[in-house]
Amino acid sequence: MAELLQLLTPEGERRHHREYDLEISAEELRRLYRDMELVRRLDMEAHALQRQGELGLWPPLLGQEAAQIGAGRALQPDDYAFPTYREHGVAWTRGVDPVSLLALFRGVTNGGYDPAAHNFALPTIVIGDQTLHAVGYAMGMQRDAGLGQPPGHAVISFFGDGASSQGDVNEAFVWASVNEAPVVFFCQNNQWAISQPLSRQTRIPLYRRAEGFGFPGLRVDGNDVLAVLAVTRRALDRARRGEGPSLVEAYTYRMGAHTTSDDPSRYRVEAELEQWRLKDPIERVRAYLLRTGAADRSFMEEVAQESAAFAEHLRQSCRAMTDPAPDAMFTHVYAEPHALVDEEQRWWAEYLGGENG
Amino acid sequence: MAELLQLLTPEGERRHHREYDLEISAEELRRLYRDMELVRRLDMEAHALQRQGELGLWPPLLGQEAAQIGAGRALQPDDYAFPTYREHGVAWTRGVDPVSLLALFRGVTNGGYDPAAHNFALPTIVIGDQTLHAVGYAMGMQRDAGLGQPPGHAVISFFGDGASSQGDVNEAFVWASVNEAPVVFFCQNNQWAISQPLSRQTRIPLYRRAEGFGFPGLRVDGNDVLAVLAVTRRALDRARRGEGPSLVEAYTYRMGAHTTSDDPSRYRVEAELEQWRLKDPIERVRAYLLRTGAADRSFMEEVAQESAAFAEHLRQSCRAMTDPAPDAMFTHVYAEPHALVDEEQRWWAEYLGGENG
Amino acid sequence: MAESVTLAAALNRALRDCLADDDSVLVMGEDVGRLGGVFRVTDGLHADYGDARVIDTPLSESGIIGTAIGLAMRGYRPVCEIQFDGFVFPAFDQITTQLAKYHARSDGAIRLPVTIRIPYGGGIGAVEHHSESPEAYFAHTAGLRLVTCSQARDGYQMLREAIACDDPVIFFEPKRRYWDKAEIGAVAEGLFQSRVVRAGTDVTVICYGPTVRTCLEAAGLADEEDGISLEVIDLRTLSPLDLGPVFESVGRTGRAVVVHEAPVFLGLGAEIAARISQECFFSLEAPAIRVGAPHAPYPPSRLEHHYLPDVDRILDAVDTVRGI
Amino acid sequence: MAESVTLAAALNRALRDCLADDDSVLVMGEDVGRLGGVFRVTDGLHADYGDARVIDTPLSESGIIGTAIGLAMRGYRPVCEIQFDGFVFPAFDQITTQLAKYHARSDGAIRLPVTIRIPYGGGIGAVEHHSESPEAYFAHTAGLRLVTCSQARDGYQMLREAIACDDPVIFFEPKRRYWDKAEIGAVAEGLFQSRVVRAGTDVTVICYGPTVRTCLEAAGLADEEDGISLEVIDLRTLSPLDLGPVFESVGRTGRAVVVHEAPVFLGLGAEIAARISQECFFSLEAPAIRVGAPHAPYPPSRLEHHYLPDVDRILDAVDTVRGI
Ligand SMILES: Cc1ncc(C[n+]2csc(CCOP(=O)(O)OP(=O)(O)O)c2C)c(N)n1
Ligand SMILES: Cc1ncc(C[n+]2csc(CCOP(=O)(O)OP(=O)(O)O)c2C)c(N)n1
Ligand SMILES: [Mg+2]
Ligand SMILES: [Mg+2]
Repeated sequence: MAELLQLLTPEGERRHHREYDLEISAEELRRLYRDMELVRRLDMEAHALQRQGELGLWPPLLGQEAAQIGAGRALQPDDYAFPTYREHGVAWTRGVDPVSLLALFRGVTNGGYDPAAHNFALPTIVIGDQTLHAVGYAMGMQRDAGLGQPPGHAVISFFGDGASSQGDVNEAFVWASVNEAPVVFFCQNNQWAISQPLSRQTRIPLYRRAEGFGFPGLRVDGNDVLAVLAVTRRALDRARRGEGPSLVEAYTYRMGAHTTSDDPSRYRVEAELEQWRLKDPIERVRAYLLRTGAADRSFMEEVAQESAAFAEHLRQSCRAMTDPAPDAMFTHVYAEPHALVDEEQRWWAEYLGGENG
Repeated sequence: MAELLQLLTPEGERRHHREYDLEISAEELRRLYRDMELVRRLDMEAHALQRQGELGLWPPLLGQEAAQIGAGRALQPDDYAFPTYREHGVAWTRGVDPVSLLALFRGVTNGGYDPAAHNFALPTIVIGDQTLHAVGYAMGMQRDAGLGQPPGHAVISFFGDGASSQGDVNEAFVWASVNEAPVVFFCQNNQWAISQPLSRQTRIPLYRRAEGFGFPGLRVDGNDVLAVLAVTRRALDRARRGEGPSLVEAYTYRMGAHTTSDDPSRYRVEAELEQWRLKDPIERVRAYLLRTGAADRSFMEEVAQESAAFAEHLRQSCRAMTDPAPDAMFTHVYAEPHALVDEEQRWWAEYLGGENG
Repeated sequence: MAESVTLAAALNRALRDCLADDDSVLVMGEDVGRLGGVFRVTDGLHADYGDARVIDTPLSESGIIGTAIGLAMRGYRPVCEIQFDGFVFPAFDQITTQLAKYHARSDGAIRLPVTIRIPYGGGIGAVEHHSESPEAYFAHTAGLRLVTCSQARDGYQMLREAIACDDPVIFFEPKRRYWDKAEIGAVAEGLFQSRVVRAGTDVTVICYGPTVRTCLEAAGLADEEDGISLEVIDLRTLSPLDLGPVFESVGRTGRAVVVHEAPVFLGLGAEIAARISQECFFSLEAPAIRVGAPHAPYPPSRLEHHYLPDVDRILDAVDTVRGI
Repeated sequence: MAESVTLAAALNRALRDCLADDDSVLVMGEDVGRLGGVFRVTDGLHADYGDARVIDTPLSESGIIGTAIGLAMRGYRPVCEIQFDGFVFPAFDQITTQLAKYHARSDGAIRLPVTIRIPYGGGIGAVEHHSESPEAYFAHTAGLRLVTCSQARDGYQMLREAIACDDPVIFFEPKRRYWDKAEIGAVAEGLFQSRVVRAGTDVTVICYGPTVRTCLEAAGLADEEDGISLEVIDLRTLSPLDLGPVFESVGRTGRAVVVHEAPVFLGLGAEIAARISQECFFSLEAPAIRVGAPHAPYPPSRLEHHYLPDVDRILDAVDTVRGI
């Protein structure tokens, strides 16, 4: 297997890397720990709410907390991120209200928040499509700064190992490369695309795909939040300086089912999970914090309490959500008035009025 | 620029290459010369016929004779080739009647020959689509032989430098790689996609695209018929042995307009052509044949006469072509009876009958 | 040998029998192997037929159809699964410009017996892109055949016929009916033809796929509650359409309601209504009415019951054509 | 300042004026730069506005629309050129699942003012895939607006309005009319509305884009030769349709013929005929008839004159609705 860039071992020991080292304060470390704890809690609660019938579906991020928090915390406010449907952790770092993610998977909205308010696009369900949006957005940043100038900001596009087989993702690589667009392609290789193992999508490590398109690719331990943070920061800086795109492959594992509708027992073995449990992204940070004294038990306690309160808040907010009015399906089909939609909207209103009355 | 594999210099001197050398008889050499002369003549005549209004359009192959004849002659009868719209030279090597190519560009058919009779698919105009057909066909060969067995035959898929940006072409790379399909991707990099220079499609040499997908890629002097023949043979053999796909980038130049509707003077300079004229694919073979005595002037004379007769035949056959009956637009929409098509066909027949009568 | 099974099981049986009867048949798609497909329609096929016949593909729909075309050129009969209706669009180019046209392009020399299975329609509380009804896009495309079943009995027979057909066939599976049970086994007559599934005298209700059951429920209610007799026709074939029975029926009833989940604007109902007004001009008592989705994207699932045609909207339309 | 120019020149002028008036407008596509597009509609724009505003793209249609979406999210107004009608399909997924739906998905937060220019239709003796009329696919897709012009005067104004529109607009350009001349400059009233282009009393002929001229020729002939008075309506907007003038006209004539190049089966004519039979039920003397292409792929160019609606087939349909 290709060399895995790592700054924090599963045992919580700090590793150093000449090229990619990271200066990080105790406070920052605690923050990363808290982020990961809370998004894992969000994931657990959402999962439970789905089981209770409060959500229609939930795609768990369990196991991918370090990849998402590391990447998300590498972003600056003016950068822009394009997620798939699993980036709950990144959404958290962008200040998106977790309740709006529940709203989407509850089926009360297909979006749930204003992307412009968070520089965070809406979840994209059609595999790969968002990578081209990301490149276009980055081309816009280039034009804002003036072609040839350092754009100063960067875009990050998330996608999965399975998505690497989609034409659009590879077209995004072409466009980013020839335009030297300020974009970081962040692939969470969680080893599975529903039931398809990585071997169905590629014969060589995914980070090497970038070579064929003329920009750098790098594989990082996706369960090591420090390594992910360091590598993604570097890639974003490079983009901001106008040096073009790069690909980061965060090597991780989907610990849960693909979604709450999936049954992984049909296609993968428990043993594989056992191995990966030993590489848990949060445990290693906890161990490191305690050993180095960057945090003590009381801090862990605080976070645990915050997490419990957070969970309660999520449950209540989710249950409190009301269904949208039927009208909602018409209101935003077009930005400007539209004869047919208006006509149909009137008909529906009358019809429902008649029914209910 | 990347090292260019060459076995015959523009001056007609033989180069040797440890890995890719070629044993070739005088007779084979003369045949390659004749092939190139005749397809160039075909191209000239088709071009003239278009100017005379006999054809609606013609995409010239001028300058790409070596790439196409070298690749085409590397094929065995049971191999299968998938062309674009410019592979007149390859069609020639597959025994396709050149008149049927004229028929297509005259507008009397959208096909013109039976692919199965030549193991040569129909020209594909939608850029890139044929590369996936090629991989599927190769997957069929694998199944015929039994998975894991050497397929024994191979597929070659032609495409252009511009096509390398299409999603389908990159998906074809993914599928070929993960299936170890017996397919050779043969890219004629003629430097242009209509008015777009190579730099619009990639920042690095195209042959390197293959690395990113996990199979070998190689750049060869596309104006050197011997090098193209040697390299393509090797790639095909590899595929036949079950060792998987490879990419051959034939580095050449589109000496003519994109098609007879195009005006290259709007986007490229004469100087570029001048350079490439010195690298003419046929001249170097002529020089080599004469210097080594593998052929004499009388042979060249014969070919010239054959070429003149061939041209006359093309002109006559083209002018003699009659338009298809209106009925033709209905006959092959479906393989099995179809109520709507039958109904419309009857209506048209009656209507035209009424009109003409 | 009649036996009651779910639609999903019936389709699984059809695939299994086709794999057994014809070595050239292949099953391919995302997660169709070990997982057995997200709806389990290909359950167990990989275990019995292996990688050569049951192909788990890369995540690329254009690749699925593009390679299926190549496999068909080599003599195979690929049965492709598109995981959900909303994910067929990356393959749209291969389907419309290649699969649909290659036979005509080759003047009949090349046949492409490719079957594309698409679970379609809404009503399962899914997230975006999992409840689409894209049939009209393909019906407008010459060179393709479109069929859809409404229950297990037809499902088994029609899928077998689709796979046996030498033309490309898109086989639309009403996903919210996958778990409905019906008897299969007896050869259903008149496949690839529309069929009167409930005889009636007052109004002709034309439907297909997932809405057939809804229309039958409406017919039952109309009969019980108001003594109105609806004739319900299950189209089954969407391209070409088999409108003979429809014209015959409307000739008697003089009133027609066309029902589908897809948006009304340029949905199949447009073609059907246009043909009815043409063929039944003098027997029509009222213009044919279309019941379907509005010109809006599929809404979040909590709203889908408003978006989808239900018994009430169908009966409302029945009242309208009856001039009430 | 009225002045007679070709449609191609009028569109070029519209693009140029939009680039000048609004810095957020971008022109992008294959060969739109130095070459000026294969039809020269973007001629000279790159010379004046450079790489930042006029973008020669890689050969990838999905990439063109996908990046245009991203550029629009960043505040730009991309005007994308798809080189020929037959090459829009690789972009079908981005258009139908992203461009059309993003505004609704974001509950109105995100607007995507993307214009997609597509030269469409046949009659130029081209090879396969260069003569398609794919408008019905997009008309059935909620979230998109479709317009098409029939001559230079509308072309200039409508393209400017399309680019100014905050919704995604597909702008269909009748390529065989690119060289027709008309006066531009005067602001054409009632854009994005259908318009009666020739008043008449006997039969209403509904058309758009390339067939408008054909229908006007037919109307001239019908008048001269048989004294039949055809009212010709240029739809101009295909989604939404503006059928008010059509209903008004058919209310008077009682007879309607719908003409387009696309196949009749589920073509726009289906929706129009269905709506006419619904709205004009009691004034119709005969069912509306559709004149278009058969359910067959676009034929080799030597046959296209049989495939395309011409004056004779239009007049034949006129006879039919007149009961002759
Ligand atoms: C175009 C498309 N095809 C199929 C699907 C169904 N689908 C949803 S997720 C998924 C697997 C994605 O795998 P990967 O890209 O590795 O992301 P992950 O789910 O592992 O995070 C598939 C096939 C889809 N959403 N879009
Ligand atoms: C999908 C698609 N988009 C656009 C076109 C129009 N077009 C025809 S040839 C061509 C350029 C192709 O360039 P390249 O792949 O390098 O092949 P070459 O013509 O140089 O042989 C383009 C853009 C097309 N045929 N198909
Ligand atoms: Mg994955
Ligand atoms: Mg080229």
